[in-house]
This record gives sequence, structure tokens and C-alpha cells, in this order.
Amino acid sequence: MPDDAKENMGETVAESLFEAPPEAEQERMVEAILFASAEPVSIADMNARMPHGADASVAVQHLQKRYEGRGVAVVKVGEAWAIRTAPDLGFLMRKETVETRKLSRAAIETLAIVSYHQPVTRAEIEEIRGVSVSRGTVDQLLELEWIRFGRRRMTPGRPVTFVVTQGFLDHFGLESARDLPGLRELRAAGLLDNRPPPGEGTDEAEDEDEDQTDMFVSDDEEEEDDE
Amino acid sequence: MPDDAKENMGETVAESLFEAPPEAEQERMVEAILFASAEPVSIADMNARMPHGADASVAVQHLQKRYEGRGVAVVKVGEAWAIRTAPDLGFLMRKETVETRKLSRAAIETLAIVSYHQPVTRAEIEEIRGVSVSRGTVDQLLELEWIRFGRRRMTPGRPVTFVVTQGFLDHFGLESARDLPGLRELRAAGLLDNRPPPGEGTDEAEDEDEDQTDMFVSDDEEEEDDE
Amino acid sequence: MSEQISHIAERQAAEALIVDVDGFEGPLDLLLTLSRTQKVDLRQISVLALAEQYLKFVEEARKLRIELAADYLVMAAWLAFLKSRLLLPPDPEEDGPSGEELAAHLAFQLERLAAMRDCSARLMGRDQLGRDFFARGIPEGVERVRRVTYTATLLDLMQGYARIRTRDDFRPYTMDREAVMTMEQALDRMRGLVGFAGEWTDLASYLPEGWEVDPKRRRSATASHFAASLELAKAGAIDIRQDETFAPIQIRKRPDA
Repeated sequence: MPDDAKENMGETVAESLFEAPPEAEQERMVEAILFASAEPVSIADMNARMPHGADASVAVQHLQKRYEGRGVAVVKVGEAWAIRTAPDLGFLMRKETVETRKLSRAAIETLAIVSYHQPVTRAEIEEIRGVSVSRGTVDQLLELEWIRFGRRRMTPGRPVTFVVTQGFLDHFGLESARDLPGLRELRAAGLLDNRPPPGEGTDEAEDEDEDQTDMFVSDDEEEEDDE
Repeated sequence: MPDDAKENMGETVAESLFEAPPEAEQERMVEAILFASAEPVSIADMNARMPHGADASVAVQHLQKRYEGRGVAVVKVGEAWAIRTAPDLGFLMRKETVETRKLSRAAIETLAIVSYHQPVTRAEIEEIRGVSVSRGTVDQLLELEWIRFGRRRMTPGRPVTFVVTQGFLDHFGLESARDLPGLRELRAAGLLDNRPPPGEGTDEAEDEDEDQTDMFVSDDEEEEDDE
Repeated sequence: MSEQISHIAERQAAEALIVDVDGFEGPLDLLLTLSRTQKVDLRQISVLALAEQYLKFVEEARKLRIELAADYLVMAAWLAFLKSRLLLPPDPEEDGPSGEELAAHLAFQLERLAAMRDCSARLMGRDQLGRDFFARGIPEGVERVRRVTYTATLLDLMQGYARIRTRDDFRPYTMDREAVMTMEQALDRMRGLVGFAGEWTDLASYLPEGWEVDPKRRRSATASHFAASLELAKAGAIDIRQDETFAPIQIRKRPDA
């Protein structure tokens, strides 16, 4: 092989090692991607669209800083990122407001119970509310894509559970379900425990307990379910 | 936080009744409006939405400057304004997926005949394969730029012939089509000896089928055939 | 879509009939409302007093001939039982949870329901997407481009060809005849040709026009001409010689022939 050819090859290899675009450029790319999407975009999705070697997770954090105090904000929604208008400027957008269907009290309470107790079974929701939960209520929340099915509970009958979605977090401006208002206090007060009525089997109680610790599953698990 | 934000909002609104919001604030507002609107927004429209005394035309020009060189740009669309992806980042809005599929048996056989018998007419390919060659198969090989049209045969009807291309030679690592192993070498390599027992008439029927319907066979099928 | 919505609406209507008795959403809701009249922290609620309040409420409803749903009556019966448990000294003979335990659980249920009501109010009071903050108004869709490439290996190619040619072995096949020259044909040609050259001549130069380029035809013609020249030599018509292995084969008309 001629010497200059070898040199050229060496150059190409060296170049490809530094192929990732400069940080400022990566930030621009993340900016363009987030601006273009109405839905939150995951880091993985951004990386897949950006040139090889780019790291969207760093770029998005720089971008978030850059937009602090601006008319729009870079926000984290679950495991994804989005740009949203600053909440204090909502009054400018009345024209854009989408009239949402009014939720029944039953639906709102069911949603709150799912978000604070997730994963939660229908029986548990009924136990907390003291009335049966109609399918219509659950269907409405599923249709809004605010709740979805979680894993089946490993108790007799293997009942399905419900958990909240990224859409729920996005709608209520939450980074994760851990940021629900008052969650810590409720847990400290034992109000998120699933206490069986006295005199009922302790075996079951143990099972419930296990699920309870599992209430907020690790992020990757959560993501897996989201796919 | 939301409560705070609301209070702040109240203050801003109250203030704006008396004097125009500061310039930075006006820029934020224009930013939010342009971001959230479903269509480009005119200056008049922005002014109508913004607090009394605000001047959107100044604010939008500041905003345009601010976004210079960023991932998105503030652009004038007719008499209105909008935020658009920076032209050089358009590629991020495209998601290219490359799928590699194995060439169908019909296509491989056709290609083999062209490579061993070139220049060869379609009629000759059909005669050698013993089945008709679908247009799709030939088109696919042409599209892959593995075969191309050769000279017309100086026989009645002046049929076109097919020859293999440089691209074909590159893909299969051949210097020329003459380097393809001859029948004797194929036999020596054991490639000619595993003939199907005569009378296994299903072979041809299968071929026909393949040509007409699914051009691409899955790998396992392919393997099965090779046994 | 609209069919589904009406479906949901129907279910909700059906639910309202079952649940919405006199404005209360079930016995627990009623109990919670009653407990509020005690004007104490839910944690210090008097379950005994609450049970009495509930039983009184049910009694009133009966007097007013209000049709109460079964679950209200079940709750009334259970509260009456709880009340007796709380009032009477514990029976050592009897198993099961004490009156205090049952009362504590009821108090827990009420507190939990109240907490969830509070949470739902706080949740709905949050800034909401599309009402207080907004997503991109002109989203740009991601254009999905799917590119399909095809691949095959040299082995695939050879196996494919072998497959075809293997089929030929048991099927009459005439194509090849074009590229085959028999010894008889070569003999006919050479008989006419050898007379013209008195010198030693390369056998290859005897190949007919058009047969020296295509390798298959060249092979076949070379073989048949060689065989033919052997035949002619045997008949004493020509001499044949080769300087060394793989060197060109030369032939010459026998002078005496």
C-alpha cells in the first residue's frame, strides 16, 4: 500500500473518533428536535436522530439552563423532554386553549387514587372510594391516555393494575409521579398503605406490602412498560 | 410552585393595566405566542393578545436576533411570524431506517444465470430456469444495479440482453464474471451433487409461486431449500 | 369513536343511578360527610358517635320512605354491630377483631378517602397542558424514510446456479448445444483445412470463427479439435507434436499423405 494512502486512512480514522458534532451544535440539534415535537421526546429518540457520537442528555441540560426565565421552558416529563410555554404566560394563549371534556368526580378521584397509589387494582380503588368503579370511568381515563395497565398483581386472580402515563405527567406538568403534591406527607402518615380490614388474612397483607414498596418502580422498568 | 406562578401571573396582569410590560417581558410573550400558535401570527394579532402598551413588532425583532444561529429561527411568513427549524437541521426531521433483506431465491437464480451466461435474454433466462421470470425480479436486480441492459441480440425481435455490472462484481468480490467458479468447480465443491431426487415435482411449483407472490423468502426457508 | 363515547356515557349514566343516592356517593361518602359535622381532626373522630349519626340518618330516610340502596343498609347493619361491640365489654369467648380495631380501621378508611379527595383537588388545581401551559402549535412531523437494501453472498449465487444446473441433469435441455462442438463436426472441418497448411500450425488456430472468444465454446471446440486431430493422426493424415507439457499443440499435414 502506498504511504500516502496509509496516511489518509489514518486521518479518516482519527476524524471518525472526533466525529461527534461540537457541544454547541448538539444543543442546537436538541433545540430543533424539541421545538418540532408537540410530544415529549426521549433521550434515546433524540440520539437516534442526531449524528453518531452525539449525547442528547448533556445537550438537553445545557438547553434547559439556556431557557431559564424565557417565554418557553425545557421540561422533563418522565423519561422524556419537551418544550412548554411558561405557565405564567398562559393568559396569552386563551385562543389556543383546547376545551377538554369535563371529568366526573368519580373519574377525578379515580385518577388521583391511581396516581398516588400506583400500581393499584380496581378492587383497591373501590376499597378506597367505598363504591364500585364503573367501567366507563376507567375507560375514560384510558381513552385520555392518562392511565394505562400496569403489571398484573401476583395475588390470587392475578388482577390487572393501573398506573399513570407519560401523558398524565405531561398534562399536569410533573417530572415524575414522585413529584405529586403531598406524596411524601401522605406516605409518612400511612395513608398510602393498603391496610386490609382487621381480621382478614395476614398472608395477603404481606403480599400487599411487597407491592407497596414497589409502588414507584425504577425508571427503566417504567420505560420498558411504556414502549 | 403552581400557586406561586399564579400569584406572579396576577401581579403581572395587574401591573400591565398601568404600564406596558418591560421589553424583556414582551419578548418572552412573543416567544410563547409564536411557539404555541398553530399558525403564523401577525403583529396585530400579537398586540391584541399582549397587555396594553406592548409593541410586538419591536419584541419580535429582538427575538429574531436572539435566535440567530440557534436550532430554530424566527421567520417572517408573509405578514406574519413563526418559529421554524433552522434550515441546516432539516435532516433531524427525517428518520431513516435501513433494512437489509436477503435476496429471494428467484432473484438469486436469475442473477446467477445472468452472471454465468451474459449477455443473456429474458427468454434464455426463462429457458434455463425452467420457469417464467417475473418483471419484479428483473426490475429489482436492475434497481440494485447488479444487472444492466446489454446489446440487443441480432435475432428476430432483437431482444434486449442483460449483463452484470461493476456494482455486481464489487458486491460479490469478483474481478470479472469469468472468475465465477465453473460447473466443474461447483461440482468439486459439492454444490452440484446434492440434486433433489427426480420426481420431486413440487420444486417447480414452488418456484412459480415465489415469483408471483412473495419475492422475499425468510432465511429459514432459504436454508430449508438448500438442504 | 363516537360509538365508544356514547358507550362510556351510557355506563356513566348507569353508574350515576347506582351510586348517587340522595347526593352521596355511597355509604363511605356519607360517613365522611357526617364525620365533618364533628368538627374535629379526622384522626380524633369518635367512631361511636359517627355510627350513631349514620344510623339516625338511615332511620330518617326510612321515615321519609326514601328508597336506600342495599349497600347503605349493609353499612347500617355493620355499624349497629360495631356500636354494640364498642359499648359492650369484650366477650373472652369470641374470636376476631375487637370493636376498637374495627373502629380504627373505619377511621383510617375515612381519613384515606378524605386525603384522596384533597389530592384530586390539588391535582386538578395544577397548571394543565392546553389550559395554562402549551405545547408546540406547529409541530413538524418526523418524516420516516425506510430504505431497504438487499444482500446476497457469492455462495448464494453459486448455490443458486448449482440448483438450476442440477435440475438440468434430469431434464432435457437444449441450450448448451450452442456451445458444444462434437468431434465429428471438428473432423469434418479439419479434413478440409489441414491440406492448406504445409507448416507446423498451432491447433488453436483451427478453431472456427466465433468459437475462440466465449470460454465455453472455446473449451468445447478445443477439445473436439484435439480429439479430431488425434483421429487424423491415427489415420496417418497428419503429424502432431508438442514441445513440452502445456505448450501449444502443433499439427502438420503428413507430406506423404
